[in-house]
Amino acid sequence: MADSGGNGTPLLDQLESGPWPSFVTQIKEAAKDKDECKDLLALLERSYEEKIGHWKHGGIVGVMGYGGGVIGRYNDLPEEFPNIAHFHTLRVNMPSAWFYTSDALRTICDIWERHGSGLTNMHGSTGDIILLGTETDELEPTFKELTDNDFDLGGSGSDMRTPSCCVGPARCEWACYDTLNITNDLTQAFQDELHRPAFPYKFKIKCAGCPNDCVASVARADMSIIGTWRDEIQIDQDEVRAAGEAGLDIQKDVCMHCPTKCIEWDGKTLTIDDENCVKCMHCINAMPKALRPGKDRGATVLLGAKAPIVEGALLSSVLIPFIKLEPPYEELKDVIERIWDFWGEHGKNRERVGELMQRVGLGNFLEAIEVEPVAEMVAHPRENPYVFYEEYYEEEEEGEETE
Amino acid sequence: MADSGGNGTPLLDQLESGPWPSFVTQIKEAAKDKDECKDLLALLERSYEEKIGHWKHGGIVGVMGYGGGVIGRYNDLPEEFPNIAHFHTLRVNMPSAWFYTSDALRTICDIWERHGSGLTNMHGSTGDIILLGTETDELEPTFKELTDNDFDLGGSGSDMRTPSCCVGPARCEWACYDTLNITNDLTQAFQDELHRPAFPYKFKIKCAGCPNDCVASVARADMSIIGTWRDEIQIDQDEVRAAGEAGLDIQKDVCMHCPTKCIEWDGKTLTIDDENCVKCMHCINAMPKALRPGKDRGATVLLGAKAPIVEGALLSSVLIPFIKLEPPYEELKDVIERIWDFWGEHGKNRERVGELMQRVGLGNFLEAIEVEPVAEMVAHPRENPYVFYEEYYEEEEEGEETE
Amino acid sequence: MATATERKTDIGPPHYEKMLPPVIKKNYGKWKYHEILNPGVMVHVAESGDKLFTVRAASPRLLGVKRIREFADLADKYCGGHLRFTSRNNVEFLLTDDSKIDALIADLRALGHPVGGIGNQISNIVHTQGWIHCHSAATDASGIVKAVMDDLHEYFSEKEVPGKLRIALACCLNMCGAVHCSDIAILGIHRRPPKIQGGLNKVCEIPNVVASCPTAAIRPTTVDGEPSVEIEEEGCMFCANCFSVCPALPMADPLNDGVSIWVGGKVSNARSEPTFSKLAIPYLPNTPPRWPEVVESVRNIVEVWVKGARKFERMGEFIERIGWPRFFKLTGIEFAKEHIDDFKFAGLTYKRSAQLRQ
Amino acid sequence: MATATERKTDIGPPHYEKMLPPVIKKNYGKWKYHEILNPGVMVHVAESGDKLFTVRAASPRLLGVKRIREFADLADKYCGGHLRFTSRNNVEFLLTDDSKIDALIADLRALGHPVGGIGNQISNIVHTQGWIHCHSAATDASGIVKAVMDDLHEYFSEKEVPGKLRIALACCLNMCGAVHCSDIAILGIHRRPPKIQGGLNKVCEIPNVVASCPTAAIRPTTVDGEPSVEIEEEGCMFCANCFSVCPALPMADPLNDGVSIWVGGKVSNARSEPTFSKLAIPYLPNTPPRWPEVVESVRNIVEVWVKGARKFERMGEFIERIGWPRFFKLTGIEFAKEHIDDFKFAGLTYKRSAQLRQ
Ligand code: SRM
Ligand code: SRM
Ligand code: SRM
Ligand code: SRM
Ligand code: SF4
Ligand code: SF4
Ligand code: SF4
Ligand code: SF4
Ligand code: SF4
Ligand code: SF4
Ligand code: SF4
Ligand code: SF4
Repeated sequence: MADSGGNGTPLLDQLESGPWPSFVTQIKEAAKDKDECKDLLALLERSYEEKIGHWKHGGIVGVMGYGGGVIGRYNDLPEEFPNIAHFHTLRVNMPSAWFYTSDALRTICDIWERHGSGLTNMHGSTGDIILLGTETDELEPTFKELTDNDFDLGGSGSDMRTPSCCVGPARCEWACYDTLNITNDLTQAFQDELHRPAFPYKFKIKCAGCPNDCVASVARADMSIIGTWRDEIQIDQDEVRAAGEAGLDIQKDVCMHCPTKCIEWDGKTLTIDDENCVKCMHCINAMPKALRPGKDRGATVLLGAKAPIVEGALLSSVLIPFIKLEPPYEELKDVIERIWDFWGEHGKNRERVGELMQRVGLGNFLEAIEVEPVAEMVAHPRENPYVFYEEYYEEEEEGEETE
Repeated sequence: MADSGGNGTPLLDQLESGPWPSFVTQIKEAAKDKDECKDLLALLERSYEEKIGHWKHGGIVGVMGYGGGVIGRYNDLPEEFPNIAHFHTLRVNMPSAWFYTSDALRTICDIWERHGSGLTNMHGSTGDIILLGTETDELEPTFKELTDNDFDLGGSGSDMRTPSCCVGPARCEWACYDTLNITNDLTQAFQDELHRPAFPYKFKIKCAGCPNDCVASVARADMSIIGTWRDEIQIDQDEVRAAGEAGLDIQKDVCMHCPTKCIEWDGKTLTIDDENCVKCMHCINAMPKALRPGKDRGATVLLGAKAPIVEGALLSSVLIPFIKLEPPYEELKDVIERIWDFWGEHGKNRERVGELMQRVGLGNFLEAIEVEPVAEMVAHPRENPYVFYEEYYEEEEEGEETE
Repeated sequence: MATATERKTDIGPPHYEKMLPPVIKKNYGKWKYHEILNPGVMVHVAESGDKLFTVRAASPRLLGVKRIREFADLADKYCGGHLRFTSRNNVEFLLTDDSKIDALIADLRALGHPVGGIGNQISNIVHTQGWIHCHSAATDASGIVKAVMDDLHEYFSEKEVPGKLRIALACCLNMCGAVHCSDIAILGIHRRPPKIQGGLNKVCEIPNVVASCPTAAIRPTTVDGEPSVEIEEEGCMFCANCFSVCPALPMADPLNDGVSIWVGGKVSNARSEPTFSKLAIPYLPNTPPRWPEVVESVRNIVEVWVKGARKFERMGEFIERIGWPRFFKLTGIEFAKEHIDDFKFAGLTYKRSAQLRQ
Repeated sequence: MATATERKTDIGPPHYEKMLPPVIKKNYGKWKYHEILNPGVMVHVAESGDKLFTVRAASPRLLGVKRIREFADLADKYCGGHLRFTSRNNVEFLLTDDSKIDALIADLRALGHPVGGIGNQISNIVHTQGWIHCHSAATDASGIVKAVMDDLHEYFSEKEVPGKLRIALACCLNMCGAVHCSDIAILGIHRRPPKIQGGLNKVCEIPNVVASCPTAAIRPTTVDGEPSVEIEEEGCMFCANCFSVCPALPMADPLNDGVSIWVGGKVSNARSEPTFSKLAIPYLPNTPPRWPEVVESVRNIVEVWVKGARKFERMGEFIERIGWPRFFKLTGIEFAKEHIDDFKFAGLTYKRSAQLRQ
């Protein structure tokens, strides 16, 4: 097929065929009128030949007054690939839940065509619009045009990262709180923390409207906000029977999968022991027309997820079992700030909040951020007898406690 | 009530009333003609008054040529309690599964009446007959009479501890191997390891005839040998129905409790998917007349249990998923000796085998004792990406592996 | 009695076969099934059709020769001179003639030994030495066991409970009672850091003492000229390992020693896998001779389980089903900082999901 | 386009309400239920009775402005100018008129974007930068994703599978793709210790470098007069943390870099709690452009699951039910030393019970 990259790219060419949309085709398309994309294509072909990457550690580059939002990148063969000698990416904060008007998208395209490679990631793993590759001199102009058009940069480095959320109430019947609104609200409330790295390390917030966790918050966010409810699951018995008649094996495919076996089907009626329901969503997922979450809705707030580097991966753990989430979210914001204060003071460099919690001990951490310990925070109480009892009696003043 | 202790023991006296048999009554009885028991009673009363024990660290005492079997003990008020100034215990190796003839018991009693307090524990937690309290001078004479009468001492200190087992084939229909025979065989085979501490720390062996583990081996033995089978559970369908008619709710009380849900009851026939049966014993326990373990019986060998001091408690973990156990148990003895060799060479002082396994890594441990790794040894494969890949290619000799 | 003269060693224990009754020798490994006939009484039926009746009696474990001889006499009278002890320190009489069972039980009762503890009943408490013989004890063993079993005896000799319930006691963190896997565990604890004795360096190797502390709370120092150690008290979690290696660091302290209560452990593989006990009550005072607070707490936990558990459900299985928050609610025990693990693997005990009973 | 003059900062993202189609504004938070109509097509019905049709199309995530504009045109043509992207980087078109769905799908196909991935179908692969933009990559991201999805596309746009199956790829252990909780994870790995560059001390702080190694495999030393570091190779587990803090310790190595395959992770709370992925295949070579070994291995695992899993059962739930030994048997993957955890919490992954399928 045509080699629109300018250099021969026999290896990459093989990735243009096949049913799945090809990133190579995208780069080649862009390479038609962008020299940096020609070079990118050629450099990538080189990596495919040599089985090794050709990018170096990024230096500190960015826009005036911001510490984050740009990832500096330089290749290690600048003579051969001068047009991508520097090839920095901008992280542009996406609108909540990645909704766009066609005009908004075109605006981004126009700006990026003028100032950069014209290549993007829609979207990055954290959720940002990734504008993939430009020169240092173009950063400020790009930023100006973005802000002039209502867009701003997202996070990078040791700051609050761009919060993200699931589609939630915009399109999902299971949303237990307004994920889009809180995401936008927190992002706006913490602009300074987002743009000017001042934390020991990164801090991510992800908002899922229900326990299905469609933004993988429990695995990827330092603070995971997961919608839930505390009253009875709403049941439409007729629709349950309909689901059964439609071929769903309610006993096998629903009841047997219930983690606490608190749901029973006698062939006619579905009964749920809501007291033992752990709001896992399965029965609702299996019968969307018949079952709905309860009406007393809110969220569980969990803390501390991260990738493995370097002490091992963590999932978030329960901090607030249930909280009502209504604007302006003061209660939650207060907790967040108390966490940041303690972390800022006691966190080591490159120590995530989840690691700090474990290092100082959840009990001490809770004391520091003024949250009462409750049994919901643990899978089970301690198994080892090594309790740091904090007080003991002295002979002299029998009965009195001392530190 | 009468104070047969010689000293006033108002506190202990309160422990003579009530339906449960009283240890105080036992001591008082002995105190009638043993001064050391009078003193013991008085010292214990003192502890009850003061809420503190009065025993000191034990020194090294024992019988000639043995390093274990005796626990030295001295009280901290020798002037006041001269008759128990030293009050050592002997650990006498019990017969397998704690079976006795009345004569054997009387023999022990006669010996101990002559040479010690006349007080015992039937039995100690490891399984020994505990002869509770005598003087240093009496150790050797006691030992002589014991051996003259077919008894010998058990373990203490950093040696193999007295192996113990469940009642097994002697009285239990579920025994999957001969627990009494192997326990006696190993005890006899390793007399030197039992009597002369030469290990980094203690090593305990416990043999349970089936997964019910009636000697708590998985929690208390460095080597836990637990009977199991690998063919089909034997089912007597008539007896199953009978059990149902007798009032057992087979669906609820049996099937729903099955850990892998591999057992089904349709009201007439019980079917077991033996491939997914994990031999937990529950269904058999619930219907002893209807179900029996399979016929192809052997044991699972697990390694490493211990109490928490000081790195945390451990349960034993699978070393050999299935092994046939027939005298002379050569295969098992070889494994045990390979373990002891590696432990003896690489174990730190006071490091149990279970701790060593973790410190060097189960994979390396297996290599050292020449056992192939199998998936049965883990609950699940690793979750972290930190693999110590042991070989890599060098540019020069592409294709060749190097250490 | 034999009277050999030369010194015998390493002969090992007497062979078990010498101890087995004829009915067992005959049917060894050929038992077919068993049935529980009455509290503390069961029969094992062999493939041959032979029957072996077992009568299980309570024992304080600490027995004087007089009582043991009385047991031997009963064995002669009813069992052809055969008996055994169990892994929980009860005594079992083995009969072939069931007509003698009632008389045996009567004699045992007369001696003060209730019969029971078989099947779904609460059996004897595995326990340890305590103040009777150990230097390491933070509480007594036999006294608490006596008090608790006096209170629970009906569950041993009369009432049925949902499933097996194993209680164990250890008088210090060494856990000789292996309480770490019990339905209910009673554990003696210290709560005051070791008191450093003068002249420590005469009795102990200071480097060993320093090394013995898992939390590195012990540092070398000099006290009026003498080399000694100092202890950072906040760093002490009272494991007593330093005391184990150095007598000059006593931890026993009448004002602060006591017991903690643990629940939900098991060792059998039945239904759920073996698991450790978890902390229920961080501290109860030492109140000899009858430790009323401990007795009361254990009964409370037992009754919550008896009331709520499904058939065959062990304590831990019951709690797993209803959830820990509910267990604390039902027992009225307050969840506190002490319950939250802060040892090596602490993070793995945090609740890392949104699966909550709201 | 606006043309403000003064420099704006900290304005944050555009408000989402500006981006929502009227039907969503009207029924915001008032959706009643949804139904899956066809592969990649679902309808959400509001309490008002209004219907919102979603058509989900595959995306390579790396998009040029031309293609994005083409999407915008389609949005204008079919959706009143509205669309969105998903958390797995697919693009979703939002219609109120279902008669337009087929035409839209046809246009998307023409553009090369298959429609599917809703419900129990295999959706897009979350992935990362790889050789396209990151200095840390041990493999490429986009290339493997393209090759794997070319092979699995039928599961995206046609066939149903038992439940959700999430595949993710990360090109190094930093795991930007958050592969640590995926049904199937493809992870770029190094297998050769860092090669120490001359003049390291000019570029990096030696103490920081030494401190960066979690296994303490890096020690300071001097190489011909110059301060540098040495690495105890047996101690290296290739985390690349040293490289993150010091460019003079490159780890990328054509001969030894490759990928490992992980299975059984999930993040939803449905049925089972969220859990990490576990190691399935320790190493596969880097074989651009189409990584046939990786494609083949992923398909094999997918097919074992498709064949054996019950309805709604995720990969990890399926494996839990049949047991890990059986998973290795069915996939033909050999269990080896590498599978056994030897990191911090290793001991907790050992099988500590006798509950085994024999
Ligand atoms: C662009 C992006 C991957 C992508 O292609 O989508 C990305 C790219 C990088 N990540 Fe990431 N991470 C990206 C999302 C993530 C995620 C997923 C998420 O945020 O949901 C994770 C796992 C979750 C977490 O935060 O733990 C993630 C965990 C890391 C880590 C490990 C952090 C840790 O504590 O374990 C590093 C290493 C570091 O911080 O030094 C890292 C570092 C990096 C760096 C900056 C490389 C470096 O060491 O400097 C990468 C820059 C690549 C480049 O040149 O463009 N990236 N990174 C994602 C951000 C785009 C966006 O803003 O939307
Ligand atoms: C007598 C006995 C308790 C009883 O009343 O039954 C006992 C008594 C002592 N044990 Fe034990 N252990 C006894 C069974 C156990 C068990 C249970 C078992 O063996 O099934 C355990 C838990 C399982 C295990 O081995 O981990 C046990 C775990 C310990 C430990 C902790 C070991 C560890 O690695 O965690 C120590 C501390 C030590 O070894 O220094 C210990 C130390 C001791 C010492 C020697 C005290 C000491 O630190 O020197 C005690 C002597 C008390 C005395 O003066 O008589 N004892 N010890 C048991 C032995 C009797 C017998 O031989 O039958
Ligand atoms: C006599 C003894 C073995 C011995 O060599 O001494 C024994 C004997 C029997 N056990 Fe056991 N077990 C004995 C200690 C144990 C232990 C160990 C312990 O308690 O420290 C366990 C593990 C406990 C745990 O999991 O924490 C134990 C867990 C079982 C189980 C599993 C119960 C469960 O549901 O988890 C069964 C099955 C059953 O009861 O249906 C069982 C069943 C039996 C049967 C029915 C087996 C049989 O067919 O003969 C035996 C008599 C019934 C009964 O309930 O006691 N045996 N059994 C032990 C009596 C101790 C006592 O005096 O009470
Ligand atoms: C559009 C999206 C949210 C968004 O804001 O972008 C979304 C949308 C929906 N998800 Fe999701 N999920 C989305 C990512 C996720 C993720 C996150 C991820 O994959 O990284 C998860 C967690 C995956 C995991 O556990 O590893 C996720 C776990 C679920 C589940 C639970 C599935 C399970 O059995 O574990 C459901 C329930 C169901 O499918 O029955 C679900 C159900 C749904 C429903 C049916 C909710 C509704 O009523 O609208 C939505 C459309 C059906 C479908 O199958 O996609 N959604 N969903 C995401 C689409 C990604 C994609 O392009 O494929
Ligand atoms: S997380 Fe829940 S509310 Fe959000 S999109 Fe998924 S299913 Fe809907
Ligand atoms: S939501 Fe989950 S836990 Fe609750 S009833 Fe349904 S399946 Fe059971
Ligand atoms: S462990 Fe098994 S074989 Fe041994 S006594 Fe208990 S039930 Fe019987
Ligand atoms: S032994 Fe256990 S696992 Fe096997 S069928 Fe019976 S209950 Fe199920
Ligand atoms: S538990 Fe502690 S105090 Fe009790 S016997 Fe064992 S070592 Fe001694
Ligand atoms: S008791 Fe344990 S923690 Fe406290 S000082 Fe001694 S060794 Fe350290
Ligand atoms: S996973 Fe590693 S290589 Fe890939 S983008 Fe993230 S940091 Fe870079
Ligand atoms: S890669 Fe990791 S383990 Fe290896 S030397 Fe570098 S920091 Fe240490």
